[in-house]
Amino acid sequence: MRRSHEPIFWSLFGAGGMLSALVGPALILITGVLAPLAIVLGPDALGYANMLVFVHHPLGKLAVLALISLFLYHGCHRMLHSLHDLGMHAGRGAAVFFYGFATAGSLVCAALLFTIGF
Amino acid sequence: MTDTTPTPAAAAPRTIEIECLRYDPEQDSAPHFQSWQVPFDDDTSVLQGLQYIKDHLDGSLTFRWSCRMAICGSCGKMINGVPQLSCHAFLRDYWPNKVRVEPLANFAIVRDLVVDQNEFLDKLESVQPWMQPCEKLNVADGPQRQTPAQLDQYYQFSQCINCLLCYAACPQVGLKPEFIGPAALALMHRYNADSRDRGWEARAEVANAEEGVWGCTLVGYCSEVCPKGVDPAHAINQNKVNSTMDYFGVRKLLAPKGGAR
Amino acid sequence: METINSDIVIVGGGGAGLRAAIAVQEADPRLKVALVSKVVPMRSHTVAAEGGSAGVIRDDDSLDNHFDDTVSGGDWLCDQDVVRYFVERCTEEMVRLEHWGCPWSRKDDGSINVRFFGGMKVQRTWFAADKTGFHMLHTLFQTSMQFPGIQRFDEFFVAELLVEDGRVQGVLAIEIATGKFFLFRAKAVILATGGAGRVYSQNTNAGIVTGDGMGLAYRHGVALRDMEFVQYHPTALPGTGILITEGCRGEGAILTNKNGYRYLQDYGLGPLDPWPRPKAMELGPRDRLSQAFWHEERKGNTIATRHGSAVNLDLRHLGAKKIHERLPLITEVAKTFAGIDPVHEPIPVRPAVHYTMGGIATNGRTETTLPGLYAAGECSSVGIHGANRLGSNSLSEIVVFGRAAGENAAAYVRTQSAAAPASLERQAQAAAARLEALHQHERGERVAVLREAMGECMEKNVGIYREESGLAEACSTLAELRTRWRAGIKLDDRSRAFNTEWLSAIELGSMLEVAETMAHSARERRESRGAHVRLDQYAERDDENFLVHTLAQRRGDDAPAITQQPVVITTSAPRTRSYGGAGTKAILT
Amino acid sequence: MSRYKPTLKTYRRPMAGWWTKNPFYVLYMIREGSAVLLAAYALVLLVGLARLAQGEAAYEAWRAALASPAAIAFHVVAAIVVAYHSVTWFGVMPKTAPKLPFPARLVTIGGIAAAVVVSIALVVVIAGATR
Ligand SMILES: Cc1cc2nc3c(=O)[nH]c(=O)nc-3n(C[C@H](O)[C@H](O)[C@H](O)COP(=O)(O)OP(=O)(O)OC[C@H]3O[C@@H](n4cnc5c(N)ncnc54)[C@H](O)[C@@H]3O)c2cc1C
Ligand code: SF4
Ligand code: F3S
Ligand code: FES
Repeated sequence: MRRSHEPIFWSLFGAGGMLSALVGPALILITGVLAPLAIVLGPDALGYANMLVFVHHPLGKLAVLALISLFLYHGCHRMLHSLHDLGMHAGRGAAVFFYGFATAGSLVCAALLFTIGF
Repeated sequence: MTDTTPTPAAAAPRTIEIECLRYDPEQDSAPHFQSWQVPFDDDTSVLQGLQYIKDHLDGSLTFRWSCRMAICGSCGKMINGVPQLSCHAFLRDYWPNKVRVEPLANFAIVRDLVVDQNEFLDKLESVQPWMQPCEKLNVADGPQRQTPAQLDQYYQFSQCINCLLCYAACPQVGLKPEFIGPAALALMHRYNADSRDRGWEARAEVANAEEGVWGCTLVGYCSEVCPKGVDPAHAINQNKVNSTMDYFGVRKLLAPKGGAR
Repeated sequence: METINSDIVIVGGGGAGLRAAIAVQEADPRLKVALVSKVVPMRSHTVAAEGGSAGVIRDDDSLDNHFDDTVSGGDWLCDQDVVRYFVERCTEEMVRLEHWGCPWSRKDDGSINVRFFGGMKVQRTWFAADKTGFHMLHTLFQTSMQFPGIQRFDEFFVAELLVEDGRVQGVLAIEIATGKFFLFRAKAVILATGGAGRVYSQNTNAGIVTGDGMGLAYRHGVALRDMEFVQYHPTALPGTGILITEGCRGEGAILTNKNGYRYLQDYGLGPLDPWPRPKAMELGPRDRLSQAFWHEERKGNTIATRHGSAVNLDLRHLGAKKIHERLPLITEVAKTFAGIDPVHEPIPVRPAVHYTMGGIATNGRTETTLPGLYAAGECSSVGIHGANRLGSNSLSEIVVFGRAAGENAAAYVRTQSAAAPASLERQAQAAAARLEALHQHERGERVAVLREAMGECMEKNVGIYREESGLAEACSTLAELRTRWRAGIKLDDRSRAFNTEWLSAIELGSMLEVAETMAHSARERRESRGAHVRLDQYAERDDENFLVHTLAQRRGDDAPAITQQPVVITTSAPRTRSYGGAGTKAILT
Repeated sequence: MSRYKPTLKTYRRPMAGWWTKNPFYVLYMIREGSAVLLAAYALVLLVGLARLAQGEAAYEAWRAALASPAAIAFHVVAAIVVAYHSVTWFGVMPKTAPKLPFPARLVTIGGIAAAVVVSIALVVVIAGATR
């Protein structure tokens, strides 16, 4: 039997799953509901200035990269397996597509964080 | 004290409809259902219902059974869509509705309620489920020591009766027939987790494969239906961690095994 | 017909068969073993054994003690040379199982824990919680997988032995899934087919325990020995016969009648110990306990349940913690099958047939009188159980004598050459034709009708107590049932694929013959000994005339010929069997 | 060991629609489906980051879009589904842990409690830091 390379992706999936389980619902509420509707938070909580300060800080950069990249890996991993669960055996191509997508997203994210500067 | 005087309700004869999936490879191209009315009592198992049919109504109805006490693992069926031991499911719990009995899901049907367990038997063997000690043991040296705490590490996983309910519960078994599956992987873990065993390396090829622990997507239904509390989902998924550590070459550092002596 | 060639065919994948297969491989890995079983090995009935397996291990115990308990438990009908061989090897086999991974229960320091068991006066019963047989069977099954020389034929029903030149040279089997016949050629055959408890209607045995191997050997002129000795287990659930292990009583459970009275003290099993206490009169031998029940029932002291009368097995004083820790399976069984939580209520129990002491007559080396044919395990009568088997001796027996059969057969086949295939083929064809005829039969009675008639006849006449009139009735009823079986069984199932109705008809044939040997052997034993107790003028043990084995030999369609065979007595002369205060003082720890 | 392997004519039942046949499977599919919303949310954030890099005007346009009813609805649904993911995640977490000396349920309860605490802390911190 061939050794599976799943440990790489499973680790990323697991990290994303853990992160999203801990902060996912709150973060979605904050950026998608509370901030836009200014509930609990101030109207400019996610304003341009605030966000710029945040992503200029190395820890802020790391947080953004971790969130976006790991969420993508987590999501793509599950979507790949769901295809199989639904009876669509797309084979290696599907794996390349999904993990490629998550990797590309992560790289774009890193590049953006870099362009925004320190 | 027990009051075993029959209550009027228990004494009244009741019947229930049992509907079985039937398939005769010599006659049929596809399975079909057939029903019977079966008298039952408060302690009549579904298996006893099937036996009643076979003895009195239709001798050709075919199913496996043996111990009728939930330990031999022969009599698993889909009962109203749920994998169960038919000797351990009771007609009283389904009445007055009918009860539908089908062969275990995810297996090919050989005849009526009998499924093909050949692939499973090969999978069971593929995990090398025998003791692989670090050195050859001599009977003259007597029994090895193993504390109750060490026993506890694997005891739960040694409870498997190979009833296949977990295979019928696991969609990955149906979707990917090569998947080694819950019971066999739990058995592998049973030996790996035994303080007397040193066989991790020998079994690693299977564990680390796509067909091994990585075939599981943690549906978790296997553990739900297991009649013996084996929790195969636990056995498999903690080995995803082991397999990952093995992949990155850190298993030996992080998971040293307690010795038997 | 497909032919399979091997050196040794082992019929039966229970504890005895698996141990034999491993022994052959350890003796000589070049030998090819065909392990043929009508169920996948881990479904074998060994799986149901709960209590434990005997083997001397404590400092306060000795081989002599185990020997004495076994011989007196067997009411001196044991072959003492064989018992000696047996007790010397039990512990070794338990250790071997430990090395193979059997999860024996342990003490806190990690050493093996042993428990009390009925008739064993010292703690020497190894146990794996209350699933000892399950763990032994799965350990043996899994261990056997590493030997490339063992080829398994799962779900193959062995229907005939093939004898050529006066020695066994193979078997004919049906591949159950397809109904196809297979000819297995071999230089030796080991029968390890288990007991025959299913000939009784109230029994603790699995559905597969139908005495097939006994029937096979018997039809080929091998005697069935001591068949009158059938053990009742005193504590089974009324109706289903599901066993409540003796381990319960080993842990301190007591038996009470409907007045809450520990009635065993009235039957010479006392004294009434202050309790709770680890070992009590409830641990007397099974036959005595079952008989006491019968008397209580007569006196009207039993409790009426929907499935017949019962007494109470009371565990409540042990407390929830100990019950859950030591007896988890029994707790589960009582809850599910009887709707009772033993922590809060006593469990209703009654005697049911449990074990066949007799079987295929072998010498101490597991050899039968038919060259090349060996027998081990419950299907055999190797000589250790005598008139009554002690609890936890039979799990030890299957590994000690399973191994012996494997080793002896391995040594034997090295001296033999294979048979001429043509004549074996002819024999196999003839046997297949007979089975085929059974399959094709369109008229006759249903399997269940004859089976139930047999079970009830045995229960009524060849039960806990026997007497001449009942035994005579049993003999004639069984002869009649055999005639009806020969006249034809009506099968609804015309398919060949997994035709279990056909197989039950074949099994029924064996069961009727086995039942007949039981009834006739019992009738000829005009004394009471061990599990065979008569109510007529033969209520006493009679060492003068009956300190002998009974042999039942087949005579075609006629009743079996019953003869006697001397018992081997080496060191222990017959004494009165006594337990409790009157017997050897129990060593309590 | 070798095992005699018969060739049998058997019937294999189709798998199509398997996940509709048992409520347990339906819940499993919902759990797995949560990943779609999570990934979509990651993309929303990524777009936000890109807009941030493009300057204030672009970023504010993105913020305005987030306030649209459709966006709000999406986020409400996503938050619920991802919350379901959280519960199931901690539910199965003990399965990946070694055998524990305490009841597995404690891991689940602890995980969910941690998620609740972290969530509240997140809101409080952001609210405090951006006041
Ligand atoms: C409920 C229960 C509890 C028990 N508890 C204890 C205990 O605590 N301690 C103890 O010492 N003993 C106990 N016993 C007794 C003991 O379990 C048995 O005597 C022993 O397991 C028998 O083992 P075996 O290998 O001889 O036969 P089995 O395990 O019965 O195996 C028989 C094998 O033969 C095969 N076979 C039979 N006929 C055919 C055929 N025609 N063709 C092919 N294969 C065939 C079967 O498939 C099976 O594999 C208990 C028995 C029962 C019923
Ligand atoms: S793990 Fe449980 S469900 Fe699966 S085969 Fe074993 S006992 Fe049966
Ligand atoms: S159901 Fe199947 S997917 Fe895994 S957790 Fe159990 S083996
Ligand atoms: S008949 Fe043995 S498990 Fe049901």
